Amino acid sequence: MIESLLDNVSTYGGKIDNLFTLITIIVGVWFILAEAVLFYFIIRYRRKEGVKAQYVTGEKKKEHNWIAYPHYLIILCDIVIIAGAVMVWYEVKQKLPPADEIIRVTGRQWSWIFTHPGPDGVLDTADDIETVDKLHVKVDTNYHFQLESKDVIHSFSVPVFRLKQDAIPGRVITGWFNPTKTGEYDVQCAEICGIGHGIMAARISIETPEAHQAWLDEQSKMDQTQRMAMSAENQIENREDNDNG
Amino acid sequence: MTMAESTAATESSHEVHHHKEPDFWSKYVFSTDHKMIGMQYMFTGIVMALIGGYMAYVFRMQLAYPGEHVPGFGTVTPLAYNSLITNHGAIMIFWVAMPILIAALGNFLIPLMIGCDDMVFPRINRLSYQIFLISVIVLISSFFVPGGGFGGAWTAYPPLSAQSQYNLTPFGAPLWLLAVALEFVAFLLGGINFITTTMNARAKGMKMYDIPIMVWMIVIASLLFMASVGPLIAGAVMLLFDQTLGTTFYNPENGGDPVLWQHLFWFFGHPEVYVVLLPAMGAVAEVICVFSRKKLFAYKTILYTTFATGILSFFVWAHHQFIAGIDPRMAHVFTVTTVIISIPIAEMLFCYIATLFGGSIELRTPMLFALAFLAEFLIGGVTGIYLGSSGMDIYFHDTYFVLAHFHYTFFPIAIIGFFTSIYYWFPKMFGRMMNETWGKIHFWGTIIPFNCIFLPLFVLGMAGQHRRIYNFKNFPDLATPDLHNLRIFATWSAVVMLVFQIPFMINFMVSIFRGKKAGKNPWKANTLEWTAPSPPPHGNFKELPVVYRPPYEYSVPGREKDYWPQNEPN
Amino acid sequence: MSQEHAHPNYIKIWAILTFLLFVSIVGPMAGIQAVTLITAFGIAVVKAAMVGAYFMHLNIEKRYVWYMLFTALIFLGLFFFGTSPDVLKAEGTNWVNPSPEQAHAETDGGGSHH
Amino acid sequence: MAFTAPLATARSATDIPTGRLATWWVVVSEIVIFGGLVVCYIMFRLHHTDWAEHASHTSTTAGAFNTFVLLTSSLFIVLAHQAASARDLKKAFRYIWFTIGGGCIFLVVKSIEWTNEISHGYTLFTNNFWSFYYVTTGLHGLHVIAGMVIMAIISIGVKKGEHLPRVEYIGIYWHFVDIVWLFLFPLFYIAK
Repeated sequence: MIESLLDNVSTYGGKIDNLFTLITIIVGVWFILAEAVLFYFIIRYRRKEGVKAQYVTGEKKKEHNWIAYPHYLIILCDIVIIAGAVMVWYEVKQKLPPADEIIRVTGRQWSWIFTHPGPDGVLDTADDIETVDKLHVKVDTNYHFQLESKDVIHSFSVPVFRLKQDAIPGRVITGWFNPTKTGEYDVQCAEICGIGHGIMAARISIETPEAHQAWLDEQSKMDQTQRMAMSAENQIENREDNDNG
Repeated sequence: MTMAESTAATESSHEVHHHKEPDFWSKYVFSTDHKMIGMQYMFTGIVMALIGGYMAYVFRMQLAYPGEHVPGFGTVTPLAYNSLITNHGAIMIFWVAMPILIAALGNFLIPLMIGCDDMVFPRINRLSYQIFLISVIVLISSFFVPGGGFGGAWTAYPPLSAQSQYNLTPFGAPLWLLAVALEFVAFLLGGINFITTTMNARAKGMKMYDIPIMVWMIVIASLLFMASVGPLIAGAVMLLFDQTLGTTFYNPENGGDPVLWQHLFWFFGHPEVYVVLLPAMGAVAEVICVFSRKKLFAYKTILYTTFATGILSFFVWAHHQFIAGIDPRMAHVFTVTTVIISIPIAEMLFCYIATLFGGSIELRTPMLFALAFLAEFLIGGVTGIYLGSSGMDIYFHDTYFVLAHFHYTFFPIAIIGFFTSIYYWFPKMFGRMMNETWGKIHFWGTIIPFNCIFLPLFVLGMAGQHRRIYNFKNFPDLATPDLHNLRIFATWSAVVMLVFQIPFMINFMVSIFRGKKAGKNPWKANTLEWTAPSPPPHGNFKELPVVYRPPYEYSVPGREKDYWPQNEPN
Repeated sequence: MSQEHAHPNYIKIWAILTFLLFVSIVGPMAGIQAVTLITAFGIAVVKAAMVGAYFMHLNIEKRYVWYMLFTALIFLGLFFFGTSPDVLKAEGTNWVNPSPEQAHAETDGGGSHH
Repeated sequence: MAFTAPLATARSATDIPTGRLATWWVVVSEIVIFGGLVVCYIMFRLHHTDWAEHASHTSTTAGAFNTFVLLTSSLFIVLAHQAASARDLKKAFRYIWFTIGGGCIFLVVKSIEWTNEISHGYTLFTNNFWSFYYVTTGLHGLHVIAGMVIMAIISIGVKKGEHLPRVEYIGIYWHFVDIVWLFLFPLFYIAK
């Protein structure tokens, strides 16, 4: 259901969409049932001249069963929902598959800094590539990200991955994703972080291995200051485009 | 019950005191009469609701027409936008839902419903309102200080809320926090009064299960508030020190912990949802019994499920923090508790629906609002299941889905619950009836636009749109025309809904002076407040009532009348 | 309208409390951590219970007052157990929260811990 | 405007006088406030192992002396309650003022202690241990001051023989403040 509104491009996104469908079916049945009974009663038991209301206390066992049985069914449904939710959570947040590549995502007021490990594939070495508001990843690769914040709480949210994680200053939080489709999508900040919260928009570019390699080669030729200047320029251009559009 | 009997004996010989006509100040401003204090809370709450509604209008306009001039406000800057959404949230919860549902209804109804002449501590009651009024003044003044009002969301997560170099509101933030803290103190005082009054000052013969559900709900809500707010008061002191003096309780650079505040806040914040829900549920219970002429279905079950909900509400708070940096293992625990809370709440709603069975339903305005509460709150309830499920919350956290969900709970609670109570108790408050036709126009003019505002927002949330962003043009995936049309539709629905509050205001003001005289018991209800004159004089009852039966004995077989007031011996 | 009740010998209770205070000060001098914990916090609980029972008259007060107070403590315990996995700990599943001194020393302290 | 208490105040469906019942509820709400602060402190304390070193700079002697002072003042107020219920007004009045005296000694010792610590450079801002120390003991000190003020007001009524049950109510509050200190003492002074 969600996929009709927004693409899913991560390995676990489909599971979250399925969980959505599962919950929708379960609560939808209950919801329709409850509303139907409510409206049926309202229509059926409208006041009629000379008809007195019934005297039902609800304390007798037989009457009470009308409440008790649906309520046992709800417990059953709850167990199904909990099981589904816990399994998805465990996969997305708790059990990290081995990383093919580790990146660092740092939030600050009001932009995202993405640190790519560069050609050697290791963070905190001289060939790291730092970009602002633009994340480059390879398709079909297990990424671990280390999430940090320089000032206030931000939240790294990639809707197409169905992924979200707050960045807490002082903490390093690790998460993962594995993109399944190429393309360019939004990265949002999902936790209010001051007046610039609304412009803390970044893009994630999911590339084929070849395109990613080409980007890496191009970046390796430049030094860090050039790169930062480039990406900042792009950013300003993007914003201007948007403002005009 | 020896003590109760001895005081009852002195009461029967006691004349209800005759005061000489008090002057304006002591009658309206420094009154210790619970009814007047209730009115003060109610009118303050209504004024705050108008301010909150105005804020909603401004930021909805900004979202529909970003950057354009908003009539009646001007251009919305990001700073102003943040401040508007922050204060809209805080006002609607702390200065509208709390004062109207708990303080106004509690003050007005508790002594009347349990059959006594006032609260047990009238002067503490007055003090409670005065502190509340100061909190209102502090809050409003915080909009006009240099830097403007606080804009770090009503949850006020540090370090954003704690350090002015981040939030850019060096005066607005501490004033906002101070206002919230004062408001807590006011409601602690009021809550102690409600609880003690209900425990000790009930009419002779009123046993535990003879107390109307409305009173139970307010008392349980006050208990929840009292038990949950303590840590947050301590936490607010710490945050205030961080803001003003520069201590580092929440500053990670010096070993503080921002996550601590989130726990303190939500440990209070989640029970708070039930604090405001319960009085609304209570009012709805009273109304559906009266207008379907039915005994409340399974009174005791409703009471027990309320207690269960109240206790469970203390076990679920971290579902607000699933993705906020808490340990992933804790999410499992809180998912289980959160989903489990659906059981008592569903059971309670089933009991309400079952009450309608076999009734003789009359769709007067209060009944329409009460039924709308049930129908709409169900939507809020079922969408909560998505968000309580940790796996689903990864995607939905802080999106418009959350926003639509809690408006589907808070709107029925604070607005529909308020209208239910005001249309129902208006005759008791002012001695006159409200106009029925205008009431129905107001009803449909509120309910239909309400759904038109928030149903599209569910869709926007599912499309991944996040909250608290003042302009979606910076996000290419969200700036599509389809999504933007939904925003415009929601905005105009909000405007329509606000416009439809004008008939209510006129109806309300005109009815106070010109409405049809109501008499003691216009709805033919059982509870004790309807045995007092309308409006009740100082001291409430000519003769303090004695209670003989439970409150919902409607349509008892073998009786000619279809109601049986609690105070009639037979 | 205070109810009349027999008053215990308050001076005796005060003497016991003073003695317990003395023990709680002397306890830590042994220098054993377990003993310190018992003499400091164990005795604090005993003293609080004595003040509550005899001075606040909880021993002759209605039973549910005691439940009221105890419920408040249970909620605090609940808060502690819900919050301590995040605030008390320096690391957990997929996250670390190094103290500021450590943070400067090891900038690449991230990674998965499970 | 003369205030007459409503009849509601005199009712007692629970058999606990209304004033005392309300006092218990005040104590409940205070438990969660102080408890919240203390729970936060305990979590921080166990997280930051280096706080033990800071804790060693608090004066155990002063803390112990203050504990003794508060325990003794608790004794006085309960004796005042005993005297009041026997309608020995003079004695009750005297014991109330002994209690207030106890509060004064407590505050004097506390202020000497604070002065000493601040002059050694341990201020509110030194680190979070000291922030907690000043905020918690400061909040407790405010409760002591509030208790003293209320007691002074009550003592006037006691002299006239009015509102005698209030001696018991303020007593319950004062014992509560005492109990809070009984826990703050090991938390901030003994545990090192």
